Amino acid sequence: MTSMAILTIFALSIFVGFEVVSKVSTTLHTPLMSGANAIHGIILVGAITVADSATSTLETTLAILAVVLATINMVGGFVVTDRMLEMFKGKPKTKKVATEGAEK
Amino acid sequence: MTSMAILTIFALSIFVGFEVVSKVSTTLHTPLMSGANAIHGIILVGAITVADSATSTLETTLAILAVVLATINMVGGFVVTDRMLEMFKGKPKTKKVATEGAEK
Amino acid sequence: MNKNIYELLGLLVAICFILALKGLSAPKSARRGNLIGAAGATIATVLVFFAPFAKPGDKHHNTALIIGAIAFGVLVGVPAARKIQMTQMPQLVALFNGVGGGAAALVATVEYLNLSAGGEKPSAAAVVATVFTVIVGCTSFSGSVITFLKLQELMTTRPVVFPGGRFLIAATLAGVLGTGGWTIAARGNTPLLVMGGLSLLFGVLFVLPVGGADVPIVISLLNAFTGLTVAASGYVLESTLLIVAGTLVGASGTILTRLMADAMGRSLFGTLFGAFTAKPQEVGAATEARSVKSGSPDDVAILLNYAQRVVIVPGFGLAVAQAQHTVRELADLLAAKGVDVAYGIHPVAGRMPGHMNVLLAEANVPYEQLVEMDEVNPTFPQTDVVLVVGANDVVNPAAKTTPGCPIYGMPILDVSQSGNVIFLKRSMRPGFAGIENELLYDPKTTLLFGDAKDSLTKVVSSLKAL
Amino acid sequence: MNKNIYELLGLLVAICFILALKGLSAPKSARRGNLIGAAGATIATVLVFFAPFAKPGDKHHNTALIIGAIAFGVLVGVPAARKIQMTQMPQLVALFNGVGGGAAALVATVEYLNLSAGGEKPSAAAVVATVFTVIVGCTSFSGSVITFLKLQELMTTRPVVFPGGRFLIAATLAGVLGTGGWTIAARGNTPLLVMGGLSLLFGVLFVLPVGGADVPIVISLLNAFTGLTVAASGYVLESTLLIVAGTLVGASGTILTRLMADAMGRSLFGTLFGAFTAKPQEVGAATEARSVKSGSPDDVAILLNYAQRVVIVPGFGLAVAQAQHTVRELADLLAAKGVDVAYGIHPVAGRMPGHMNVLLAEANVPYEQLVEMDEVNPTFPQTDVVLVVGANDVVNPAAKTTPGCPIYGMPILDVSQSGNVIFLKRSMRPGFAGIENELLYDPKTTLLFGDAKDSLTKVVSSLKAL
Ligand SMILES: NC(=O)c1ccc[n+]([C@@H]2O[C@H](COP(=O)([O-])OP(=O)(O)OC[C@H]3O[C@@H](n4cnc5c(N)ncnc54)[C@H](OP(=O)(O)O)[C@@H]3O)[C@@H](O)[C@H]2O)c1
Ligand SMILES: NC(=O)c1ccc[n+]([C@@H]2O[C@H](COP(=O)([O-])OP(=O)(O)OC[C@H]3O[C@@H](n4cnc5c(N)ncnc54)[C@H](OP(=O)(O)O)[C@@H]3O)[C@@H](O)[C@H]2O)c1
Repeated sequence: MTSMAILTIFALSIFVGFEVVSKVSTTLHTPLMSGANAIHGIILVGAITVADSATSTLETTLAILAVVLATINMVGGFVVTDRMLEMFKGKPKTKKVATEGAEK
Repeated sequence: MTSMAILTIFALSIFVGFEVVSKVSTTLHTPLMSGANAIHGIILVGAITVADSATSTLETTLAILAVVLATINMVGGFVVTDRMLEMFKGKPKTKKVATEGAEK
Repeated sequence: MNKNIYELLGLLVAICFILALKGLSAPKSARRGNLIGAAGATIATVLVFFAPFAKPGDKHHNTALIIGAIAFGVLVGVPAARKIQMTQMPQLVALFNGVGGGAAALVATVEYLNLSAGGEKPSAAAVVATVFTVIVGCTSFSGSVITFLKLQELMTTRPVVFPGGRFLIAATLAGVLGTGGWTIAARGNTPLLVMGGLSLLFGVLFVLPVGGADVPIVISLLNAFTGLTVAASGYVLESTLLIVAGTLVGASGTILTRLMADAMGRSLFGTLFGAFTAKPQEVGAATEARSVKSGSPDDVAILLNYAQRVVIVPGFGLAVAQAQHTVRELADLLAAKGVDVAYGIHPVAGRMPGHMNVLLAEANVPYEQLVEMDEVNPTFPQTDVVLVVGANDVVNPAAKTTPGCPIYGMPILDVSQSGNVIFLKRSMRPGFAGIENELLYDPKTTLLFGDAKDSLTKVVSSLKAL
Repeated sequence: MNKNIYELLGLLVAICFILALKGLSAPKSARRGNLIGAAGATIATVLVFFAPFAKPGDKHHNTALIIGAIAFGVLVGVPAARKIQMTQMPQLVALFNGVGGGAAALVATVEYLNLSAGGEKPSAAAVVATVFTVIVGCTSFSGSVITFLKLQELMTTRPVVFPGGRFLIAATLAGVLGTGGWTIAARGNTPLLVMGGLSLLFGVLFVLPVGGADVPIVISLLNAFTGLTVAASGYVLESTLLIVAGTLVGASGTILTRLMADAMGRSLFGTLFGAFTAKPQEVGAATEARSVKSGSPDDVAILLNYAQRVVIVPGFGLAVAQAQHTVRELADLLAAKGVDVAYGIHPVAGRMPGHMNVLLAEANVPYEQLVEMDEVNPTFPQTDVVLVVGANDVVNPAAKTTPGCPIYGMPILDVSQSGNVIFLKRSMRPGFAGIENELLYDPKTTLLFGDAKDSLTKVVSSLKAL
């Protein structure tokens, strides 16, 4: 891939990244941060790639460490985000109990 | 440029295009359409490119016609969009005259 | 010019276009956005003269001709854009879009001829892209011309449907696709030209059955299509800028088309495939027999004079009569008399979205007096008089009450909630959608027949005399 | 696997990530968005085992080890994410982010070692990208560890500032950049390792002077940085997927950082360069001498019992005391007695945005009772009792009245407008920002000292006895 292509892809991705989150509500700041954090766990793919071609012990050790860290980042990130969002989930709405013990 | 790069650029541009206009208010529909219309006048660049390398009379004629049409699209498009938007411009606001002839 | 610098500048132009679209989607930045786009386009145009050659030893051809052609294009385009009346802008945009599509089709054709002449075999993907560009570009060109004719009322705005029309369209489409396949397989010039011709025909047939009300949606759709042809040309010419710019327009145009269709309460699908499903319709027999209450300018002036709150509902007729200045004069006069005046703006009043805003802005109507539909609707019960100036469909209760009528489901300005409704129009003819308006027969409605500007002028002088 | 298919699937994964971020920005689609992201990541991980080889004849190494490492990572990451308490989520996210940055730095290092070992000279651009990745990845790693320690309160949450600190940071930064230049020029392994070490130190020094309140902003910033390192690794490894995904996170993270800083009324610039400008501060002398009115659970119960409308303002103390279920019990009890109850939610109450929403959702508090700041503020004058449960800064009038104090300018819940204010807290200690709250001394304020959960339990039983 030419460097121009890479640069173009980079520039377009910046715009997509900006636009896609620019209207998020405060409530979702933390889940969004956490989700984005999980997404950069995709470095796992890079870690596997380098581990897959590593031959010396030093390289292998470092690469395998990278795989472990990246996995934690990715898997943990998605799980914790899901847990946060699960709590937001609008349960089958309980009606506002504003009048005298109607639900008692 | 590889076809993967082109495909990636294409996909990202779609997202940018979608996201960037998705929250436009009704009032701006027409100027936005008109502005987007002017932007595709950039085919002028393509027209100039083919005209620049055209040698036969047929090719030259068609290419020059393309240059004319593309120029009309591009220049006319931006000018007419600007004219529309000029009308929206919030002039130095006249206060709402709701009480008895205060401004007379 | 160094290739890297050239391409970097191309990327910069692409970014300008993104910023332009972004700017255009918010009122505050819209004008700046348009200027950024224009700046980008200018840079790109100047730049292309310094483009590095694909093959060493290439040289420039036709430079003088090209510059002449650009100058000619400017001389045609700028005055057209400058002089056009507000009411005619939509058709001008349609025309500009059409020529853009035509240009894209021509560019792809020339490149195709060029490659075949040079004895090179273009790649399969490039041929497919060429075929796509020519088909869609030609369709967009001829389709836009028809929308222009419709909007300019050089032909009827009603859906044009004739017996066997559906069949003819389907056959043409099949022909287009067939010749497309032929071109891809045989790669000759003849199939390409036949295909172009059939595509032009298809564009005409595609737009003919579209009713005038749906025309802006079709323009927007053709606009998106033209964007895609530009992207395809970019693929053939190996220009990242064209790919990005074209795709941007294609994507944003598609979204915009949907948003517009939503705002008008139309189904996009119905609009698009109307051509295939439309059946000849009988024009409904006029029911002129019922009685209406018509008034004189004096009657109207009196009604207005003693009102606490007046809402003016402008529509397409205001634009036709060019009565925006007169209506403002009336509003100022009423305000000076202590009447609370507002304009109720329906999003699709007139013939393009935002039409009324543009028109009233031209007459310097203060922004605060322009009240959008959602905000003005709840105030009608407290409104004494609604003055409907050349609007019809946007206040037609049929949108609520008559399932199946063309505007059913479109939100309307609920003027019947107010104390009195005054209609300024020239006749009992229906509005754009061609349907009867029950409100004209309502006992609280007064009709003041005549050109809106004349009528308003008379009302103003009666009011001054009071 | 065929290279084209492999790359197409990579593009698909990139699109999943875009859709994930898009989904995560709207409440309705957030969870689905996260799942789409997880699906994309899973596809990518499985896929990479079938990646076509760069050079023909290459073979797989360490497959068993890699799978083992992934399994180990899952075994560490999932339980950590599952078992963590709500209150500790921010620090877990920080930690996850840190390990991600560490992984990126390691990947770049290994690839660098690999190329030098193979005798290949990596391109200048690749070396620059490697240097960038290692510097930012290491900074992100050590910085995140410090934020973790701060949030976990394993170290002080106050800004850590020491004499000469500014100087030390500047020197470290100079060292990092210097060794970076050295690495690019000399391309040895030693400069790279020294650079990595200095970057780790820089990360620590960078985060130490950040006050606890700004920590989430810093986490978000480091998150964006890690995204960029992933993009840079993608450049080195020639993976479009990593480039797109990393850039997406970098861009959205930057925007998010700014949005968060805005929501907390903090200046991003101040937060970032705090390290360079922070001066040692004296801790303000406590002014314990003034009198406050403290009450018993019975007093509070009576106040609540005879109120028409009660607003509960939860804060970080509610999370600490894990009192969300008890507070709900109280609210239900009051509602059953006919009192109009709502929760007033400040956007930055607690230690992460949305903290209170999450916490109260855990206790099944009905959505309708959660009222956002802008909506609840106008209702305080009609509110009889405000029950402040472990909140402090978010109701501190100093944000309005004391220019120069750390929270000046932050919008607050204006509880002083209501009839009575009850504070549930353990002591007279200030809140997160470390500043005195005048409202505690206000005559209409009643303090109920003690752990929030204990106090609430007592109030509930008194209320039942009434
Ligand atoms: N805004 C958009 O984007 C857009 C685009 C395309 C279509 N449309 C459609 O256009 C329609 C807009 O509704 P509308 O209420 O504004 O207009 P309308 O329904 O077309 O009604 C216009 C009315 O103005 C009257 N009129 C025309 N010229 C006049 C003159 N010189 N003086 C006085 N009255 C005059 C006409 O009656 P007489 O002939 O009896 O005078 C007609 O009743 C809707 O159906 C909408 O869907 C809108
Ligand atoms: N939400 C975010 O994103 C975020 C992130 C970082 C920082 N911040 C900052 O955090 C602050 C949030 O304000 P806030 O009002 O929620 O919290 P706060 O100002 O930190 O006040 C918390 C209060 O809870 C009390 N408390 C602690 N544990 C308790 C317990 N077990 N039982 C009863 N009371 C207890 C504390 O007083 P005692 O010690 O006397 O009990 C303290 O006054 C703001 O300054 C905000 O800028 C927010």
